[in-house]
Amino acid sequence: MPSEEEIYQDHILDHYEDPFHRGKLPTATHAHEDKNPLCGDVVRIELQLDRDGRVSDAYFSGDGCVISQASASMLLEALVGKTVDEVKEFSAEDMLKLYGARLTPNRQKCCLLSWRVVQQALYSPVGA
Amino acid sequence: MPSEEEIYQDHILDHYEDPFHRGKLPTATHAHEDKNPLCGDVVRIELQLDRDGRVSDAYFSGDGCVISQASASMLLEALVGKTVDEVKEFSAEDMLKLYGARLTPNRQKCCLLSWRVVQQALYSPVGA
Amino acid sequence: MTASALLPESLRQDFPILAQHVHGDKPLVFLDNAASSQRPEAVIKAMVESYACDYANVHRGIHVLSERSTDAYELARSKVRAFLGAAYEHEIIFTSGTTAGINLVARSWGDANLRAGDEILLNLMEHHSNLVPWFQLAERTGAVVRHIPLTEDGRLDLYDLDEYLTPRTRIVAVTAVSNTLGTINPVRELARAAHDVGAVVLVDAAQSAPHLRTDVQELDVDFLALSGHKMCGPTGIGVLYGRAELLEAMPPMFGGGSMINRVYADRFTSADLPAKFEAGTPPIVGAIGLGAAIDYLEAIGLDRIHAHEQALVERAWEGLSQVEGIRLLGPRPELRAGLVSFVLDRPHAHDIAQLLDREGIAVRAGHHCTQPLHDHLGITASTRASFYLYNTVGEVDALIAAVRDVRDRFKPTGRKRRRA
Amino acid sequence: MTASALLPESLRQDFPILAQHVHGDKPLVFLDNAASSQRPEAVIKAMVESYACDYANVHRGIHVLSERSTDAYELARSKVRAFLGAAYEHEIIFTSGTTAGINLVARSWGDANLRAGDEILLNLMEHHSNLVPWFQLAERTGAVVRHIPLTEDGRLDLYDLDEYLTPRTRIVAVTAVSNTLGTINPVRELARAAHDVGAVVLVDAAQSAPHLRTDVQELDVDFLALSGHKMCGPTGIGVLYGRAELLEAMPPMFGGGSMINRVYADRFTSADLPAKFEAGTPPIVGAIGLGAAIDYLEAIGLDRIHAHEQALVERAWEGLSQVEGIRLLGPRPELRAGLVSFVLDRPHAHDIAQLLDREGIAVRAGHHCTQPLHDHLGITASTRASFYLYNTVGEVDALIAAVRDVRDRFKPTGRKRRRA
Ligand SMILES: Cc1ncc(COP(=O)(O)O)c(C=O)c1O
Ligand SMILES: Cc1ncc(COP(=O)(O)O)c(C=O)c1O
Repeated sequence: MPSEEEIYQDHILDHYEDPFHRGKLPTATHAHEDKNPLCGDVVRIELQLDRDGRVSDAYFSGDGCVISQASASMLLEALVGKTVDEVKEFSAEDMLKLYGARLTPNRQKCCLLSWRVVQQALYSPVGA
Repeated sequence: MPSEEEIYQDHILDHYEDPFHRGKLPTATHAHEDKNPLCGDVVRIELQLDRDGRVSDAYFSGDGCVISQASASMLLEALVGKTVDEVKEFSAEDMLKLYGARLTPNRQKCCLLSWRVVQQALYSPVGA
Repeated sequence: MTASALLPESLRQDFPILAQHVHGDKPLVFLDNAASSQRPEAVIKAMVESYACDYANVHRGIHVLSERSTDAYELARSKVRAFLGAAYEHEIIFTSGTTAGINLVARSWGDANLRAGDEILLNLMEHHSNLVPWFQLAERTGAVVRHIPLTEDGRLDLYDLDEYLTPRTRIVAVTAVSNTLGTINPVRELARAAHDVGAVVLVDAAQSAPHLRTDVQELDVDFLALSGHKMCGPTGIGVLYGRAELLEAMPPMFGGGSMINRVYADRFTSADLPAKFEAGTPPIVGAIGLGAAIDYLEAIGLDRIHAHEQALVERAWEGLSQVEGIRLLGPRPELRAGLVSFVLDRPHAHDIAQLLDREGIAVRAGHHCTQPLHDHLGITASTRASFYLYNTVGEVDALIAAVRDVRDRFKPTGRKRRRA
Repeated sequence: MTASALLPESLRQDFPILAQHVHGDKPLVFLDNAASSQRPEAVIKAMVESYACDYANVHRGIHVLSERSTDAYELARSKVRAFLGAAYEHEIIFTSGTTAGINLVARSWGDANLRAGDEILLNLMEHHSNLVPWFQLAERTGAVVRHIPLTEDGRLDLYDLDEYLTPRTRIVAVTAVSNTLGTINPVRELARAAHDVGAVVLVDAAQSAPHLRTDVQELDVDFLALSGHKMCGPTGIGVLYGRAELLEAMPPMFGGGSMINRVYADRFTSADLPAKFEAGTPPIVGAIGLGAAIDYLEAIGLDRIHAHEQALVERAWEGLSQVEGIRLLGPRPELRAGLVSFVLDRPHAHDIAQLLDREGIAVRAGHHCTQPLHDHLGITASTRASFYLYNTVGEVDALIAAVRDVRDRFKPTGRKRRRA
């Protein structure tokens, strides 16, 4: 099986076992949680947006398959430091590319869960 | 095709073209009307029951296929003069035998329509 | 009749069932297509292959067979979308048939939107499946059923339409083609008028989708229901098309697997379209078979199918109208789809059907699930011959000859019953 | 495990789909039978023959094909009657599946009989199809949903049953076999208790009818619903059994062809059973296929099928319980039907299913349409292997080995993400 077909590639398993910013972000300004209704994967993402429109910090929590959890880790690692506009421009396709391994439509939903949650979180100020 | 298979036998067509007691019975004591819901065949039967429990006269009216109309004619011809108990004992099987020709279950319903109506009419006094 | 309008007889070979003889040596002449059509080998094969190679339950499985099955099921949905000219795949709901689709709208949209005094506009040529659900809705809500009148020759009489179609009208439910009269109704015109007063429009396409090109956007209708078994597809499958905004606003009807987002101990939230209206395991292989039927019909072309049937019905009309004692129902051939219903002064429709059957000719006799229309016409039953792409001129001629023979046989002859 | 309990492996040859390899050279090991089963050649053939030789619409036709089709459809009904031990054929309603059957009862019987404050008794192991329709009914009527509690090991806890089952209870809806836990529920005992307080009992037999002998009179239940696709039959067909007195008193649900006695311009009267609940063209060939599936299952014998699955599930339970980090759901093997669900501490159910799939092993991962049960168990998803008559000991062993391998692969190893 060629490496891009392998959805449990080493760097993915690395993110699964040693995730980027898994946890809570007490200083979050924006947050959103959603799930993949068919699978039950859940992801919550908390963002801290600073005054000049940048994602200055981000954490995720949740439960689910390797793909949904590793992809959340990868996504946050890639987004921290970016501007809100850059995050908005980050497309579903970009997310699948970032993940790297080729996924069937069913599993793409797992991979896009955290991406959907981030996009929604931008519009979900905490305490609003 | 053997004759018993022929549902349009001569004696049946005779009853269709020259029916026994087609019409109304102004002196009827009992009457009932029903139809074959799938086909739309309608038969109304009016009976005159006399004091000693005999069918002293009977007429039918209605609209429908050769089988339903000819069988009504045959049935009344056979029943006039019989006692109410004899009519009650006259079974669905007897009716099919009286008709003579072999019928598929679908067409048996047409043949049994007037028989059902007669059985019901015995319990349906006019003006009750 | 222009011979060039006819499809090649060779396509009969696609339909295994047509090759048989009945009652001994009579070649089967199948003219009962409005009740249900036959299906080509390609459709049967698509179903067999699904069951024999690629079957598992859809949607929720992470394994090869489930993925193949899900892909095939969703591909069928996309074929239906294209076939109907719908804008989105999630506007295509798989149902068990036309009847189920209309009932879904009457229950889900109807119960949510109708109040006492609102009006439902129908007409007397509708099939029971497009009448009874509305009567039930009227009973539940206190809404009122009204009818567009019919012309003498069995068309919708739209002359005084604004008497019937008013701001109180909430829905107009109409068949695109009458299954008894053959009338092709002016759906687009009616939809425009309905929308002008704020009513929604449901089209019963059971008799049109198999025979005429359908484009829901061009027709500008809100709901449209069809059955697979009348268009070369399997039994147990149908489609409800609904405009996305309407479907989105409607509550789900059946509860169960797939139609949910989240289920708690005593409540639930609904899934998005189309799953919201597809509770439980769907008719998976039925949908795949319907997809194959659509491929088959599209490869021939709906316009060519219509032209072929048009040629047959003209010939049938012409020939039958010369039979003594006959009454042909519905408008003249140019205004109708490929079926013709009639009554003889004698014998009754069932006798005609039975005698035709002996000649190998399958027609339907009865009220064809249009009792109110039969009442309106003052008859209890009629005989219907309905054509499809595989019927031939020879079959039409056989029908005409056989009907003439039946009438001859039942001509009054002065028979006398034997007196007892 | 007694080897004598096993069915011969040769019957796998009856199922064309099982002969294949997936992902290149992996023999297919199909353990997703609780979602949907596969079907033998005999069932596929019955459907093909119907479409290719004997098909027309049923009931209303006076011609050879319609008579053959009607006979075959009604013969299927009589096979179902015998299969379920029902008293009368008119107690057998063909539906599109279990979900449709339960919804029919909830709408027709439920709306007619429930009032605010009445109680519906459920439990948390039910499938969404036996929960959501009752939640919807409760919302429409103001009735209240209550739940029989579950024991630690996933059985109904009937100890304090009279706290839950009271004269306010109008219906008890229960699955005969849990599709997630495998639990076989004491339906007969529950039915007796329910009848004692005047409640009716609906049984969801989706997971029992394919695997265990069913006798509605012996169980003394009022309604029972099943799906053809889980018992070697086609998709799009199911059965609702209902006791005649109850069905007779219920109003029709779907309106349309067949279910009517007489239709007027604005009202109708209903047909007798079973037509009253079979509006529109039924899933004719689906019913015929289900009849063939019943013949197939009966020829083997439901008791032998159950014994076979019993042997497999014991072995699976035994083997899987030794995998590190596993949690098996539901009661011990003797109390369960032929399926086993589990969670590993890592990875997630979907990853397990995906990795098993690569070995050719088809299992299901997710909530199996039992979210409330998963909530109750404190998990979001599980992996389920479900057996049927064609599964073998070798397949069970392959499953156990593959699950062990997956767990090994995801054992924590101190991996580190590459830091940017
Ligand atoms: C216990 C149980 N009930 C109901 C259903 C629903 O059956 P269907 O999807 O065929 O309507 C299923 C199957 O998914 C089930 O396992
Ligand atoms: C015009 C029309 N509407 C609705 C139906 C009902 O279709 P089905 O029986 O497939 O639900 C039919 C066919 O019988 C029909 O001819």
